[in-house]
Amino acid sequence: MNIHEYQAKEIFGHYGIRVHAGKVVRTAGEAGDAAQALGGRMVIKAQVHAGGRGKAGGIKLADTWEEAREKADGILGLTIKGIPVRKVFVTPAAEIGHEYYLGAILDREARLPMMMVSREGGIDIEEVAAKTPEKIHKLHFDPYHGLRSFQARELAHTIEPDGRKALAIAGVLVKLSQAFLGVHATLAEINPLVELQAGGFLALDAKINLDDSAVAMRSDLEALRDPDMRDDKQDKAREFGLSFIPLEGNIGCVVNGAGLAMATMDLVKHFGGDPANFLDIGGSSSPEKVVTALEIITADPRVQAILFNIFGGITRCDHVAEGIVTALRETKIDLPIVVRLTGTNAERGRKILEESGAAIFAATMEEAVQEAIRQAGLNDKGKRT
Amino acid sequence: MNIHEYQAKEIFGHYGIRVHAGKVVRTAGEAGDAAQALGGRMVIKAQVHAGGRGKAGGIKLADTWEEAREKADGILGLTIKGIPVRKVFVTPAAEIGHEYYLGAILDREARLPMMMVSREGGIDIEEVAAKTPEKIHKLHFDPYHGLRSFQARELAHTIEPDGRKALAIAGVLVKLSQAFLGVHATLAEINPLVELQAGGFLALDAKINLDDSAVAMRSDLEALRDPDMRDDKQDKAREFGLSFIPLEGNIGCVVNGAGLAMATMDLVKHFGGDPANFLDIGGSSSPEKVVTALEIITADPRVQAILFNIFGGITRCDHVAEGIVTALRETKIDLPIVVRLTGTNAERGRKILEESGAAIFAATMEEAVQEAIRQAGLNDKGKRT
Amino acid sequence: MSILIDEKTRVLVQGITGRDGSFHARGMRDYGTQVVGGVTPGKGGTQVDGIPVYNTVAGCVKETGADASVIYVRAPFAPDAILEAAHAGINLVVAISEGVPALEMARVMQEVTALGTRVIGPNSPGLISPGKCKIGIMPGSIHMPGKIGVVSRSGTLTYEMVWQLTTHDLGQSTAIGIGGDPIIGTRFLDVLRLFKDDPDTDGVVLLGEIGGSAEEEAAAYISQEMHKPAVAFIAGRTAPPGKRMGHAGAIISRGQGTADEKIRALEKAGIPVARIPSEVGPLMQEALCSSGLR
Amino acid sequence: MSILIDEKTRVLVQGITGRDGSFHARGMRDYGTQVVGGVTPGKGGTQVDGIPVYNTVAGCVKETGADASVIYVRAPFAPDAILEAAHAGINLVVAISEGVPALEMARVMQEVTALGTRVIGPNSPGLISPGKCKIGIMPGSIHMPGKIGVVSRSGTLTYEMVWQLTTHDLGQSTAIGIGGDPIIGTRFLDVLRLFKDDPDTDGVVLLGEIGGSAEEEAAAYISQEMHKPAVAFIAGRTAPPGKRMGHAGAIISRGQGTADEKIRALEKAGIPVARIPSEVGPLMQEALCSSGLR
Repeated sequence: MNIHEYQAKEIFGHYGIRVHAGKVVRTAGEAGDAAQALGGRMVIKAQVHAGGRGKAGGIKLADTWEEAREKADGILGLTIKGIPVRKVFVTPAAEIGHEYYLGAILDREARLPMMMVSREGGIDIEEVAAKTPEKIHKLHFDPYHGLRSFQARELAHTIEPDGRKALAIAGVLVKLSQAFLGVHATLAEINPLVELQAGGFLALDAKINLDDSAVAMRSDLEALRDPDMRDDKQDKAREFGLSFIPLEGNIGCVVNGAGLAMATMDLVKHFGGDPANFLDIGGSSSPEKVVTALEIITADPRVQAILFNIFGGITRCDHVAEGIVTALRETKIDLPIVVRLTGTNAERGRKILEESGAAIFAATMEEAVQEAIRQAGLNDKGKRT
Repeated sequence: MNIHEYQAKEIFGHYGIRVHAGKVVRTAGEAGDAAQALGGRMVIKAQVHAGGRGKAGGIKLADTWEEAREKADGILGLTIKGIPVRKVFVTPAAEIGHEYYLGAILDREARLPMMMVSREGGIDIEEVAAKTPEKIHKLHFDPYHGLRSFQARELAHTIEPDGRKALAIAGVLVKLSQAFLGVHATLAEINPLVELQAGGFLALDAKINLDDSAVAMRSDLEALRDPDMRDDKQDKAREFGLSFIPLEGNIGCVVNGAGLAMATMDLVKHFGGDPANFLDIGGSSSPEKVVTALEIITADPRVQAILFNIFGGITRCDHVAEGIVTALRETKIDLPIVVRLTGTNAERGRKILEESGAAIFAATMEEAVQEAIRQAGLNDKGKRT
Repeated sequence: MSILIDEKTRVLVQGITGRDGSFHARGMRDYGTQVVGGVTPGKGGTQVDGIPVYNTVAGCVKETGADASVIYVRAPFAPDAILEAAHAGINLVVAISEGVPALEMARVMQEVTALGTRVIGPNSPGLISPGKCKIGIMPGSIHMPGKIGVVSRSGTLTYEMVWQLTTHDLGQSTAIGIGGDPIIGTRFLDVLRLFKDDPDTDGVVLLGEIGGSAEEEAAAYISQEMHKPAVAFIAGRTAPPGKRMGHAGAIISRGQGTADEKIRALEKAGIPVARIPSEVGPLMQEALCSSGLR
Repeated sequence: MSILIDEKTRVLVQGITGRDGSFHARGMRDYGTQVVGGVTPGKGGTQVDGIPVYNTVAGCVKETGADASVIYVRAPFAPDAILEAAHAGINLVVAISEGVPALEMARVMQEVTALGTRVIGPNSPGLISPGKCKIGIMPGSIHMPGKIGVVSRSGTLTYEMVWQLTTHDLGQSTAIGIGGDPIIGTRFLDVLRLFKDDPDTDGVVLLGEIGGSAEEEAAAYISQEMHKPAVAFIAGRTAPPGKRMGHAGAIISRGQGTADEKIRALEKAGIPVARIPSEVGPLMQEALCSSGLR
């Protein structure tokens, strides 16, 4: 789960990392008030779950509170990578020296948390990693204790020769590792960490991604979810144990299993079609899950055909068929439905669907995908004429 | 550091272990009020850092609040193992079933925390350990994570055959281990854990000892120190980096090093004398430390002679001598002072003392002890005549 | 032959009295697996369809001689269940549970590794040595005994591929779903090492997906050390970056872990990568032929 | 010969720029110890009396080839300092620091043991192989090279005993203060094993005190396995129960860890126990004579 910069800064602050005070506001007027209250030169930053905010015009400097209000007004009108900006963070601008990169991730291969540092902060760290990987220094740390102080010092010395400065950076690294563990982050990043001209080190920007599995178990983490960033469909899907991600295409996909769902999307693309979504109905699927899945998918007006790809294992094909029939009875769905059922109770499922006359059958995954693409095309043409 | 039952129960409550509500009060009137507010049958328990409170009459039942007031009055007049009772804990009496023992300690040999359980709770666990050690079951646990749930279940099953009850006890064990780690305990004990007749398990008595080294680093633990239990001399000693424990005898001892100080005490006893204290002036001893040590020792009217046993290493004998001379100048000390100085700057130290004419010298530890005993006897006799 | 499990494997089921646990305990037994006992704390002494239930894994192992365990408990209790099995001396722990926090698994794996226990999963469909033993939730009927090893990060996609192998008359030595989580007990590389040393595994099908770099490492291992024919398929070529595609581990993070990278690495290592699922069977047949194994 | 340290030992000093660190760095060097470097984070590049100071132990080891470390940092920083030394490949870490929480030491020891580093202390006066190398805070002048091993939980009491041995013409192979804390890196048993295997240690003086049961275990080891003459002294026969006698580990807890128990165990194992300190020298001479070593 992504959280906002201001939330990440609150967490870092709680763990003793220095961050600038600031205020999250929803209107230009509030932004002006906040700037007046904080005083001095301000930065106005869009709070959206998207990278590249700066390039998109989502981060602006303001010398006066009037200017802050004006700049906030502009940013609050933006849409960054498809997401409308609903909140801005108003925070003092700092006179800063060198910019460093500090970040903690979970290293899958070593199965340990890992701290990464670079003297090249403030810029896109992926670029540094790609072009000059030797400028990034990495160290695994203990998943209970966090980064030991001595490890932090060793790491800090790789990016800062000055003994006193390195000690200060090491202190931030220890706290960053503890914040990372404390909130079950998959990523906790300070980019840049800056040395203030007045002395001391400060996290100028902050980014934390949380482990969804941990969020599901901890109400304090769940509380960080931004209602503005919520998607009703995704919420509904989550509630019913479905995994749903909207895409841009016209073929609604219902699949059991994440790997098979991805492979189905890929196959749609392979044959020239365009999937409208990723949707995994999971293992033990009940008819209700299928009804919900169809509700979510048919809510998207772009969808021209629906593709079921079910390999029954724990998932019972008759349950899926019942779900389709129920959904058709309860709501009017006038879209072609292509169904591929294999495995547990496939025959029974097919019989249920045949009786309702609702579905076009396909024997294999590939036939099903090709048929769905054909149906979507026909349907679309039919509508246009 | 020892803390009171009511403090231990607060800590256990914080970690999710069920304890009865209760109130700590200092007067019989307050005890009556507390009993009235809590309602029902009460237990009144002396809050002193001493075992065997029950046998000493420090724990009483009261059926009414008037009786609670009366019983509290009696207990507040007691002195248990030399400690006057200044506080009582008023807490509801429970209808209870079986009593279990649960306790966590730090196992020196394994260098790991260890959980101990017994079905024989409510009684002196040392007795169980001495007579029927097979009735105590032990398991080490991880110093970061605490007892794992599965370990707690395995341990609970050794003392409770019923599956559901064992699960409940296991839950308490996990929390006990976490409390133990969280407050840096050297001992955290529930004796007894009782099954309430109404259902559920409750810590009827609670005992926690804290690691002094951790207390010195954590203000939240230091705040648990009971001012009533404070000893001005010990506080003063601690402040100056001295380690001081008062005893009953008449020979004041000043030694550098804990082992040597113990050996000196033993030697005093061996030769028929009686040490007035244990006092270790520590490694890098300044004259001020010696002055403080003399102040503390001479405050005890029982002291008839003072014995210095100094093996100079880091401790410089001239510093010790200067301290003695300064103390004699600043305060009137009319007690014989027997001094044994060996090691670093011993010669210089002796010269300083010789000039002041204040001390009786001895060449070895044994001579010094024997001379101190002789001087104490002479002095005592001199005073009496 | 097969890897990890066979007809002698004695399986215990952790969480056997739960809905999934009891259902799959029966399913495994019906397939022919020796399901010797189950564990549900507090329910020791009862039975599930004749399978005895114990309070602790240690107790179950002592009574039944179980040497493998499969875990169906809910995610919050899975780390403890894995450690309980490992500390009770179980050699192979298969964790079906989905939704275990990755950091908890990192902590568990530190301890488990020191104990020398092998963990499969979490978020794994399990593993099967067709005709001998099935531990997990896969439909047994689609499998066929044979000489192809299958290793996959997925569940149903594995079934799809196994079914295809079976229809192409390519039986399986062992098929393993290693699990869709970022931190898992047994990685591609670990399984490939076992397949390498299994004389009755002639070729390997590797089913990867977006996220992480396990496929890249597998590619290097296959070309440098395994020396057996291998065919791969990677799911998620069209997955958008930054989104978690169902599996906790299936996420393209900051442009890393894309399907294209993985496919490039595999092809560079000389491993044929199927573009569509139906190519896997033919590619495997071809690979076996050119190795003289068919 | 000697155990653990000799004239070839290359020592680095952690916390060298502090009051104690700098004082004892000089003291050790004056005794003849090879003090090759020091570490104080943030002060790398400076010097203490010609001894180069580094920011990290790893940096110091790389430049100086140090293989032993002595730690003078304050207690809150000692666990980290021990781990830093262990991770930098130091074989022997001597922790002088007093007041380290026991639980922190338990955590540190888990990690250090896995790394194969030996820790002496904390709350140790250090160790000395007379005439060869001194690491710690003891006065070197009271020692004399010879064939008696000394192992002690105390500081100044050790000096008292060593001085007595020296005046009885009983030189020491190595004298070690293992530290007065409840959780320490090297226990009596560990040191006795080393003395057993040291051909130039003829007899051992063991100086115990109240608290714990290390002396009891040492007694069993000496009688069953060591087969070298040993003499013991136990401090705290008159210590009141429940009070911490200066050392964090010197406490009689619930009637356990008394001096009498320890003395009984030692005597039962056939080890003479001196009642007063001045008996140690004569008892050792006697023990050596009856073993034909004098």
